[in-house]
Amino acid sequence: MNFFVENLPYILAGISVGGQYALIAIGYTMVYGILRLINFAHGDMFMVAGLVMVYLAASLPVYIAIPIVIVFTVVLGCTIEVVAYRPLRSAPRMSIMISAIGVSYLLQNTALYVTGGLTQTYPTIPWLAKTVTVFGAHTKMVTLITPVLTIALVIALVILIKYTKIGMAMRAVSRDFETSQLMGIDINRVITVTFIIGSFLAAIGSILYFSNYTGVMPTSGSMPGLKAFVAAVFGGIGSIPGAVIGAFIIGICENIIKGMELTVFSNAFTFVLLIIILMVKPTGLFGEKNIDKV
Amino acid sequence: MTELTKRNKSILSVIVCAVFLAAVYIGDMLVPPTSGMRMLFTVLEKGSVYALVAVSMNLLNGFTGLFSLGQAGFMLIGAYIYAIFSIPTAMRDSVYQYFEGGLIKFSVTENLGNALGTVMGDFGVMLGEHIGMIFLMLCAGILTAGVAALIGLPVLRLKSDYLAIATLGFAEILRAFFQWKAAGPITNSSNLLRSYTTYETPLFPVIAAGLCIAFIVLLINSSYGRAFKAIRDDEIAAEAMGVNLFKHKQMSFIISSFFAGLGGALLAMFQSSVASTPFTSNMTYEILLIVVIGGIGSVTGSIIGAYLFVACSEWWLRGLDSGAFLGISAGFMRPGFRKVVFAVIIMCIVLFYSRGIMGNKEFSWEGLVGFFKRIFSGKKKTSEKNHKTNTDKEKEAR
Amino acid sequence: MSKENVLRVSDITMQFGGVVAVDDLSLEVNKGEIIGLIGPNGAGKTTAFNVITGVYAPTNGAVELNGEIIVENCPQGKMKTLYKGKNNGKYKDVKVLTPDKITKLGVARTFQNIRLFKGMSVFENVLVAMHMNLESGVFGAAFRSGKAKAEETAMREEAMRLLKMFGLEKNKDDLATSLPYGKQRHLEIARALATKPKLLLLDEPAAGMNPQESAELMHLVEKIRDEFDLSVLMIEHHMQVVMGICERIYVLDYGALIAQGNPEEIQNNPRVIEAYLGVDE
Amino acid sequence: MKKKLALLLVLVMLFTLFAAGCGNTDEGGDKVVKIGVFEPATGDNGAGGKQETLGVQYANSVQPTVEIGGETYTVKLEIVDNESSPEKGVSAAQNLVTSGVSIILGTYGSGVAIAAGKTFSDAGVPAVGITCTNPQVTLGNDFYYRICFLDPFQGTVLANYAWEQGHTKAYCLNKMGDDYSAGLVNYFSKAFEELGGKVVKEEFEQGNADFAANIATAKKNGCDVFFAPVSTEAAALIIDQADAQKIGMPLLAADTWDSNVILGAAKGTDLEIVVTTFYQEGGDETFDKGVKAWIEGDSTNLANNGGNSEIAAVTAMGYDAYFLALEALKAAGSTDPAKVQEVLSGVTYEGVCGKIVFGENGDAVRDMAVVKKCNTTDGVWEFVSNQYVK
Repeated sequence: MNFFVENLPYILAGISVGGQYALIAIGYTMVYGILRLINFAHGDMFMVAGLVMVYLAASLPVYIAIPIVIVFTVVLGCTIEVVAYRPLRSAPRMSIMISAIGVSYLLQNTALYVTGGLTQTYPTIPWLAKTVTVFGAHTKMVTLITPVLTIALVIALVILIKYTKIGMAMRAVSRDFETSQLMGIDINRVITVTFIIGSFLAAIGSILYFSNYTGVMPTSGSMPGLKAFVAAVFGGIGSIPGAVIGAFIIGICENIIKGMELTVFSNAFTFVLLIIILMVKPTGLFGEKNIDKV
Repeated sequence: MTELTKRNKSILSVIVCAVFLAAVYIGDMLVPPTSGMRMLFTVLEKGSVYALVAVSMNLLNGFTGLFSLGQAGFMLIGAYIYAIFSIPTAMRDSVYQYFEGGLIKFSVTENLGNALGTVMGDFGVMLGEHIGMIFLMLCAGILTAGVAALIGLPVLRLKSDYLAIATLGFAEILRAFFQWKAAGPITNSSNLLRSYTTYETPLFPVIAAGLCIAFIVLLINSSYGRAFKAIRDDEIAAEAMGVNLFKHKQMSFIISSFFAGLGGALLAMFQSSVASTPFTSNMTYEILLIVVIGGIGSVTGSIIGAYLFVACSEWWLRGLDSGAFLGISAGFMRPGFRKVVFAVIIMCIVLFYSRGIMGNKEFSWEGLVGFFKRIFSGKKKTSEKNHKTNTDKEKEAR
Repeated sequence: MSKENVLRVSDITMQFGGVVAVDDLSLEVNKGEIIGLIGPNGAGKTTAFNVITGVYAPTNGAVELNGEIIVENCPQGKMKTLYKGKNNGKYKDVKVLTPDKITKLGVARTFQNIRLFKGMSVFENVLVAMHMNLESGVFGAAFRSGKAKAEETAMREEAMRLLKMFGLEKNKDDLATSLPYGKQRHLEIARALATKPKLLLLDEPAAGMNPQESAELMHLVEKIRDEFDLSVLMIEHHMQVVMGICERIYVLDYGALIAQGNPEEIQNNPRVIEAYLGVDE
Repeated sequence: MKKKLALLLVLVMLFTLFAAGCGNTDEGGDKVVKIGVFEPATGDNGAGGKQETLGVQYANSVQPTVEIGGETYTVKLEIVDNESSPEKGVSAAQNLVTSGVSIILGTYGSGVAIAAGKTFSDAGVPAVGITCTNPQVTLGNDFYYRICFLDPFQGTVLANYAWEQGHTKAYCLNKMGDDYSAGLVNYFSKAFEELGGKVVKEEFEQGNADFAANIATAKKNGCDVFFAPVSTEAAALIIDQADAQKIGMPLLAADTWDSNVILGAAKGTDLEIVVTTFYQEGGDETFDKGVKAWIEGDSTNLANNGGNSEIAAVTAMGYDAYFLALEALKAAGSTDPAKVQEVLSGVTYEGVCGKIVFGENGDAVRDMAVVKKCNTTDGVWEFVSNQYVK
């Protein structure tokens, strides 16, 4: 029992951070599934959502600030798509990836300028930040909420993709970009919807993540972003349940490693995992095999 | 219309290079260390280092089509190898203050300097140190290349975007390793390395980077360079034409890393102290942006891009941070504004001018002449820029 | 069998998931022959090429080049249960050479949807194909050692000879993709020949050409065969071309071989007519 | 068209930049002496660097002129941002040196100070470290002086304090790649173990935000004091997690934690936070009042100080450093950096943080550190004791 109580905090932290990675990872996996683009700016959008929340909450009550943050993030996500990715749709893959890195660079530097390089303390969302006791281990409420909320959102998303018309269009586009265009699917609309969903989830993820780890700085988004991407690859890029499971696995493993007092290698572990999975099963846990046409 | 013959062109290039180097040497002697013009030399030194690293990245990204983001990690290895083996023995206890002077108890540059010093006096010390420096730079490159070869084995089999993430990941792992406490007796873990031998004249990095870049140019123009470009253009066709994909990718990766490591060693000399913290993915992104600004697939472009980037970010744009720029002063100009402006410029280049400064073309005397002709026949406002790029171009070893 | 055999494809089956793209295909090419491989769209012709050149590993079957096995495979992993083809168990070994090794052994190809090196000049496109025979190492090549220089000069001369033969010498320094379509096809063939092949695989070389150009192409192919002393296997839709120069023809439909023989036999084969008419409808 | 427009834009920008690079004309009629302020405004140490700069700026507003060799000079501050990065720091330092400064103050964060040291000594411009506590800053560099105490001293003071409070097992946390926290942890654990205590050490990676595991580990190992002399960025996160997990042991840290960020994060929690530092509010009435009014009077200053007017010790140190620099200029009787360098080792100054006398290696002789504790209900620092090393 004692052993359990001692180690429970790691597991709790792992599940919670895993859920937050999952919400970011979905954005990566969906965009990658459709555009074959690693949206390097996605992690930074997550950071911007956190910053906007900081500034809004300074003058508005939290329950008003939250919806505004979500709307803002969604608008930002779509703007990035329209401004930085859409013009390069027919350009080589590398150009669009460079554009993504450029956007990430811009967002980080703008955040640096706005915050003046100071860490901003995330506002306390009363209910989420409350400390609770689980089997003798103390933690924040958000730790318990995250996995539940994540799974609920994912189920909703899967239903959306399976049973709605736009969901069908998304699946079609991710299967074959050109053909679905010929079939009369409005590609741009599908991509916009993808970015809306991705940004929406990133905003939610950002609220949960920063409620737990309350400092927002310009680089806050890059590491969670990278890890979420690894999670997406791990689960099989393009697969939403895959991304979620991958994210939970990474979150939990990372914290177990920290619990074993190997903190030094908790980030390294993520990348080692990435390389191993790419070697052994490049399509990830649930990914489908793609064959290049010759 | 005076047509330049090939012979005349190479004579011209040699003269321009010699004049340029002489100018740097004399300038370095004449300009006092606190003069405003001194920044020119700082930019020249750092720009040369970045030019070399950018060209090495371009070899990989622009000429072989491998989107690798591990450059900062490789520079880190090079910088550390160089620094670790050139700290004088007397300084080791103070540098490795938490690790009882570290594991390595000798200094290559110092030992060589002393050895030759006993034979040839002061000149021998200097000669020995320089031989040591060059030897260590090569070691830095070779060891980096060795690490790259190991990393390349799994990573180079991946597709483009996975390759990018995997190399980025490896760079992070490398950094974590260098900061690891257990590696402290060698790497000094979290503490920086300092007091090692560095160059004394700005000519050193310029010449070193110049020679390395010249080698890369020669390589690109050889049959191997063509094979690299073939892989970039169409992997399947390249393979069908008998180009061994893995072998050539590995080759390009190793060569690129060799020069990244060597560039790291040069950067260590420029900085005169090395810490592992700045070698993050952000550094890789900056180098990538230099390549993009210059033009993916153009060596000249990368060189020009490097000097412009360093000059802008470290010198010209500083005014934007301090609140006074070109006589304009405004409240919104506070620390960080420079970087925003910079990022916006870069996004403009990426979106509207994606070919960069040079596209995939290289410098040629005809091109330069044509460029001037166009300038004098019409546009006038570019003359300043023109002047600048001209001096940069002169560096290009043909 | 008086003629020397160059290529022997035995019982090749290529299955993607549940789809059988090539079904138990066997064919032979002898020295000096020009062989046609025809069939309606989607019949698996290009897939067969990809198997022969090592781009895809077949699910089952083997390929021999000059009596030496270059590709052999049998169903593995999930394919063991999914496999729908024939001759399961006949092949035991697993040997799939990479495309570059197969090219080195003397198989060169062109592509249906032209795959020239976009960023390189016409001349360079041809030079790349000679790279594999380069003996000098990286350093030799970069530092222009005597040997490397000699090799480079020889390569350049050879490339020029090929370009002249295809009437491309004037476009030598143009960007490959700036050439007109027909010339791009010619360049692809020139590039393939630069690898010094014993067997040339042409994937729809006459696609998009008018009858006159096609006729010229036919002569060119024959000329190449004689001059370079090689065998040709070609996929072609222009019946005029195929019937005009091919000594034997293989017909594929839905991945399977439905007929083989000389042009007259094929022209009169009811199954072939059926297969083609079915498509025309 | 769009392309041409963008090209034009870029060209115009480059042109103006070039003009900016060359046309550095700010020679006024008055005699001007320049003091360089080499501080981070961005990056990991941005918060501290800004507060330190505030001290210098405030001092400059109090005393904008100086008498050198019988003439009155206006003091102009040349402030550059070294981005908390040893790599960018070198060229930032070069910028400063080439702008014609007579003496340089800074920087917060020893790593950057060490990196820039060579640039300063090559140029022959003396520098005065304000709060860079790593011994290596001044070691072997005749041009670098410093007015604060050193890490070995601070680490030992903290270890003594912890031991005196009856703690026997310490959890030490430092950031990888950060020489400051690594150094302090090293000295602290050495001293603490010599006293008979036990130490558990862990590190975390740059950019890490998740300290839940570290706190759990500290609890699991039965530690009774949590020593984390890290930057304020990480500190705020640690405090938050410590509160959420009910850490149940005091948090101990060094001068970096003496910041508004910590006060803000700790307010409303029931944590015990103890730090050592250079100055405690109330040490000098006039200075306190003046600097508070000055900070409150300007929104930029207020923002740079973290949103309120609590005085950070580094601000007081910056203030002292400025006046020390003026003393040095007076003593030199010239604006020539070489002259300033000659006299600097002999300059003394009685500042708000105590008397500054340079001793060995150009380090100020200091034998006392202020220990203060965070009052978490009001969010202010409370003086605990002056701690000396025996």
